[in-house]
Amino acid sequence: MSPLPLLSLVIFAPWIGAALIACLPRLGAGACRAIALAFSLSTLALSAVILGCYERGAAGYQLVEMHGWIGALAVHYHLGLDGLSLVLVLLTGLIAPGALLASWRQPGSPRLFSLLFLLLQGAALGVFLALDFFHWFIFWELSLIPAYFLIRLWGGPGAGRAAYQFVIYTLGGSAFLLLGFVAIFAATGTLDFVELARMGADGSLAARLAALGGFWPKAVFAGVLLGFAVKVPLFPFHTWLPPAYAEAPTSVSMFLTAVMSKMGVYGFLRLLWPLFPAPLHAASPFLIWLALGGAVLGAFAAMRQSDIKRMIAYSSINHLSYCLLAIFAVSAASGRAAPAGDAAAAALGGTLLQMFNHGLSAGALFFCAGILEARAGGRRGLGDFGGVRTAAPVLAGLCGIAMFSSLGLPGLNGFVGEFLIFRGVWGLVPWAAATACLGLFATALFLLTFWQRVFHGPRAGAAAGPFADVGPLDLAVLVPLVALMFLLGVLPQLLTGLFNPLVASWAAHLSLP
Amino acid sequence: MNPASHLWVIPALPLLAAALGALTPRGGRRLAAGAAIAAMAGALIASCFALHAALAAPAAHLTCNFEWFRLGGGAVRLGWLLDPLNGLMCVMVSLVSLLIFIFSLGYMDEDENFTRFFCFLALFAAAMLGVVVSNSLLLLFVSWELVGLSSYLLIGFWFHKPSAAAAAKKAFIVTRIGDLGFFIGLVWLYDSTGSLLLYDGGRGILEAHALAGLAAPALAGGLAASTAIGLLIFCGAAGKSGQFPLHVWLPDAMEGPTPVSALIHAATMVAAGVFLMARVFPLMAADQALASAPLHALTVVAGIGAVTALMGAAIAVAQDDLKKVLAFSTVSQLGYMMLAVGVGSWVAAIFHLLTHAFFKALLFLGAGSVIHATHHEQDIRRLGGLGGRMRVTFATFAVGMMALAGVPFVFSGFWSKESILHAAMEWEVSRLPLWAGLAGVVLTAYYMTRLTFEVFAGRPRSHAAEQARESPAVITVPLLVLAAGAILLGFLGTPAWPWLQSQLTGAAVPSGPLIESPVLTAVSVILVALGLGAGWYLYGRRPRSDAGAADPVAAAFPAVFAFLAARMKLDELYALTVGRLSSALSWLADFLDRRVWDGAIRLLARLGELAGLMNGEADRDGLNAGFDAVSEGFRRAGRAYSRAQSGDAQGYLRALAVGFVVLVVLVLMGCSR
Amino acid sequence: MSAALAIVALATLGSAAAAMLGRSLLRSIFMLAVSWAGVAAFYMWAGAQFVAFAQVLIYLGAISMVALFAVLLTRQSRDEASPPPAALRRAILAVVAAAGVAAVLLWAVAHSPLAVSGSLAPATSVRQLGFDLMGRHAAALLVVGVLLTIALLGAVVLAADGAQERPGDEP
Amino acid sequence: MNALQLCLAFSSLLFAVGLAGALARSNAIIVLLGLELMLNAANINFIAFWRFSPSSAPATGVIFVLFSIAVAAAEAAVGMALVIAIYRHQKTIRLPDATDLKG
Repeated sequence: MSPLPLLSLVIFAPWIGAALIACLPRLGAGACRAIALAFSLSTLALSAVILGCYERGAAGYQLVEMHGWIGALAVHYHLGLDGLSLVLVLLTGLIAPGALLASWRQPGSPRLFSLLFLLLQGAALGVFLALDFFHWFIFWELSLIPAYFLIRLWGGPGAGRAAYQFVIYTLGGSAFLLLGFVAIFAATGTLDFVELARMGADGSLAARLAALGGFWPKAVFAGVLLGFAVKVPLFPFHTWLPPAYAEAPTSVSMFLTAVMSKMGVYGFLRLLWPLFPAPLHAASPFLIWLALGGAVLGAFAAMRQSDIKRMIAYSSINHLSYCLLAIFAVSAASGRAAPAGDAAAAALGGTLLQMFNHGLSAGALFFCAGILEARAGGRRGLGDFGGVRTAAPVLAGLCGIAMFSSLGLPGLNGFVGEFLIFRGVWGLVPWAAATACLGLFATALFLLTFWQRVFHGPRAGAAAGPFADVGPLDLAVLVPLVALMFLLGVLPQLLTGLFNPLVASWAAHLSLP
Repeated sequence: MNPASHLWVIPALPLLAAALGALTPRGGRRLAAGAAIAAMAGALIASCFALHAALAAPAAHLTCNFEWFRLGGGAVRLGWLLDPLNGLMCVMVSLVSLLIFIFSLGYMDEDENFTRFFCFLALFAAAMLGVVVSNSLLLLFVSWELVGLSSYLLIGFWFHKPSAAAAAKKAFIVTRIGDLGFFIGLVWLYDSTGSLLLYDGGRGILEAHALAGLAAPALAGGLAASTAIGLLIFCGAAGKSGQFPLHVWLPDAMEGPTPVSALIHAATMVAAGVFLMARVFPLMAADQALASAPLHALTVVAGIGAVTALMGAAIAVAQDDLKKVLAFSTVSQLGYMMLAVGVGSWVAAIFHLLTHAFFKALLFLGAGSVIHATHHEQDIRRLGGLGGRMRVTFATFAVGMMALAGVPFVFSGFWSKESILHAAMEWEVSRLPLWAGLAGVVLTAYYMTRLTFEVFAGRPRSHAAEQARESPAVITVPLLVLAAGAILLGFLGTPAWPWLQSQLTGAAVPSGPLIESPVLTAVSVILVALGLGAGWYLYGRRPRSDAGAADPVAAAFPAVFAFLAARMKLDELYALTVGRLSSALSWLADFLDRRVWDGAIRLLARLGELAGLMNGEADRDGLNAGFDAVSEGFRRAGRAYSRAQSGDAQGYLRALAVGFVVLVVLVLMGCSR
Repeated sequence: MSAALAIVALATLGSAAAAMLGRSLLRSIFMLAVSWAGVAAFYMWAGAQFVAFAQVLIYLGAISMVALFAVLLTRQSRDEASPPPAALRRAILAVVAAAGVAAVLLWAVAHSPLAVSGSLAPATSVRQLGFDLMGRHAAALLVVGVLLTIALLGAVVLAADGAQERPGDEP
Repeated sequence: MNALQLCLAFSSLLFAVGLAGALARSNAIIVLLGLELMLNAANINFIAFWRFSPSSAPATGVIFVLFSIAVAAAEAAVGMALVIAIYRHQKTIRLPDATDLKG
């Protein structure tokens, strides 16, 4: 065990920042922002430290912190980090400061904003690191509250409604999740993920749940599935997402799409799949259809949006559906006589890469949309712009790179993940991969249409008058993201090296109990 | 020392120049252009060395493979490959690129985004060279898409023109359709062989072991996996190389600056599909051994090639835009190359690819010179009489025209086209490609004659044409170099001295008589003469007098001419099918989202509200639109119930208390009775 | 022992009645606090120290404070007095209803065969209580925790500025 | 009357007082507090039954009361927030005036 509780520090450093801001009521706006940025950057700094002591060859949890907490409930304060968590912590560390910078010039009280934002960041990190359902669920729910207020108080004209929808929908989902886990606790007496995963792997979890009554194993599985499906979101539980992402302020949209949508995928990988291998296997032929629905219809729905942010929101649905497609395909194939280990490793590795890459590209796209919105005085329809590339060539270039990364252009980061996902899914469920290609086509179509209407052509709409190019602040956010897109497009091993042992061990244990 | 291990230098040089160009501010014209040209020159020199090394051992496939990243238990590997095919392509691409870069110095001189232009050009050259030298289909695909990207950027270079922006998008989308097929083929291939390396010491996908596995009749109907994979990869090639039915983007791509048209949409990028087919030819031909298979991949390739060759030539006959004629001529010539691959002679395809690269680049640059001189006048009806004003341009253009038309013995196009026709004649499956090829020959000669007479003969038919003057040396020198290439290159592969063929196949090809099949050659020479004669008869004898005069063919056959001029209405067909379909699908997805999924959730909420209504919790907002019709009845019922609801909370509480007492008393009375 | 109970009961009831009758809101709240303290004393008497502690903490500490805040925040409210006839009618109806309920309840209490076992208070240590809460009743505890969270959220939402309520639908 | 019945009588009276207050007064805050009194009366019942129950081993009554208090706290918080919301809309907290939900 590490002498320094690094993981606790990662989680609580943003909360310390939030407490600091809360305790210093006389802080000026600038000081608030600076403190928030500093504490937000702490995640990045600490993950650099973690990278230093991270054992790359190991598949299991590292830097584990485990203390007894509530003895009677068998609850332990249990934190741990593996490749999956590490990738997501890194992503959070990258996106959160960028999102804060995006809010730099935003009107309204910076104090409350920074406070809520740091709370949100800490809660998200907690979700990625906690290994006991008790505090994991606390983090999971706590992330909703600041997100709600951030959307509600700083969002666009429809923000109130969108935020309600967002919170009610996700709360509804997590209520089922909670009930499912209460039943699991009643059956097994533990809430520890590691312990539960062990039980899930050898089938004793299902047996114990069945002992409660024949209907329980299915009901619990359905409840947990629903909780995560809403969060990701899985088609057709996604209707809360476009309004929430579109109405939220830019910074929050960035964080929501880059980090919070990953919480759902993380739940699928960390909980649903290990705990319920058999029910997931049984349900996956159906779930594959849903994931395909998200991938294809999400992309086609994006084509019809006239609001730039709604369009990017739909593209998020499309991208995350690929992750889910890969997970379901692996699950559908597990337990076959000849488990296709290579294909499964590719699909899962692609999923992790895609999670990170989508965070980068969608975050950057939302940031660009925010710039456009700010320049146009709050308008963000596709028809409100024209010829922005003439007026703001640097913005056009950076936004173009983010766009091409999002549509999976080889050489940029998005391609590697999509290639691996398709390669894996093809090996497991070929027809699904072929169908999902429609989504790739539609993605190219709507992103290029967006690009053509907003950036090309003669200057029109909001870009007809004076239209400032990116400033140093915008560059400070976009340039690192874009640089990472290039870097990870050429050297994906920087990321795959972190989780490869984990993926290999997943792919090696595909048998069903 | 393995020469292949240094091969990465060739694409890396222009890539560096592109990066430099991207970071150069607008003012740094000399820096960006200088870097790009220097990088191209370096790449040319390196390519020459590479070709030299490759020719030393033509049969060996020199490879340098390396691990990209580890995944699970395995690893994804990439690599470089050097053989005569690569070497020749490298030299051709870098030489043509270098010439066109120099040409662009003059042509793009007045453009304010000059640095950006060279950045994109260098990016393109890097990607194209990457396609050529990669030993892994994955790396090839990466470069392939980057080629598509730079094509997109360059077609849309004048992005403030809506037509250019639309053309760029169309090009990207249409080629992407093909690329998705390629992508699936790639993924399939990877899944069934576990590797994407072309040559890997016996384990590569183009080597006997993998091919034997792929060629087994594994699919429904006795098809081999290699047939399906080959056809999927051909989708990518067809998209890039403008094969029917994915050719529609290529004519629109002429919205880009002329050097771009010359470099990308005539000489190099569009030939990448042919190169790809030649590269993976063992895979494409793997199913030939399977006599029982209902379909062979190459048969489809030959068929598509023949259709494209004939269709492109036919449409070119009726175009009025200088560059559009050349564009459809490119489509047609690419069809010839595919036809050659399809009938099994990829060597002939590559031979034609190399000669075509030179004479088509020459023709486009000549057109560019005309366009530059006439201040962007591209309508051939409004040109004319430039032969006397622009002598160098005229002479070199005539060389290119005759090479393309296949004027015998002197020009390179003749030799390469003869080898294709010869291969088509020897194909056992069908004679149709040969007939299509021969029909294409007469059309090609005819439309090129028409073009030349319209542009250079007669008298100027517009002010711009009257003012035209010969272009500066920076433009004419590349023309002269290319013209020399367009003549000389043919002698590398004549049947009497089949140097190219021996090098490409890696086995000595015996030299035969200069004319392999006299009958075929005689027929094609007669056809060329017929085409030239017809062109002269219609357009050269009495040149057009003014821009408004009707085309003689249009006057004779207005319906046919209009149909061809409208490009056989294929764009409209696409708009009606693919366009409609995708917009219908997007409408459906959006509708599902807004009405059905969201509606389902709202319905749940409304049901809750209805229950509330029944209990008297009248909702002031009532029910939203969309459910009004259903809910009106409930609403009325609720209204009736809600009379009892005064809204006075205390009243309710009081009623509760009284009710409780009354209930208890009633129960007690019931008990005591 | 019954005497102690009687005193506590009388004090509780008396202060509760005073609270319900008083004109001044502040005084009402104060009297209610006294009454709640009486209930706490009753719990002490019954041997449920922990509950008494919770009662003091939550009712005296939290709810009375919340009520106080509510009173202070709604100071500007129009005068409490209703038009006399209406107020009088309501008061009479209220007393009748309450008296009816009380009569029914008291009658039930008096006529039920309620056996009393052991005059000793059952021993329940806080430790045991904790085990019970975290063990057998863990699920309920979780649910209550969530309920409290949501109630808190709801309270904040309700009390937050309602100016931007109900904007137009999305386009 | 034994001790249990005394306790129950006490709680009944407390309930009645709370009810009377909730019915008679027009001030929403007092109404809410009356409700709290009624809840307290119910809690007294729990404790009384627990105290005098034949099997005194499980602490169910106590635990129930604890949960009840928690729920009461939630209810009070939401209730007071409602009062404030009503006040903001109508500038009054008189319940007889808050009849927007009238059918």
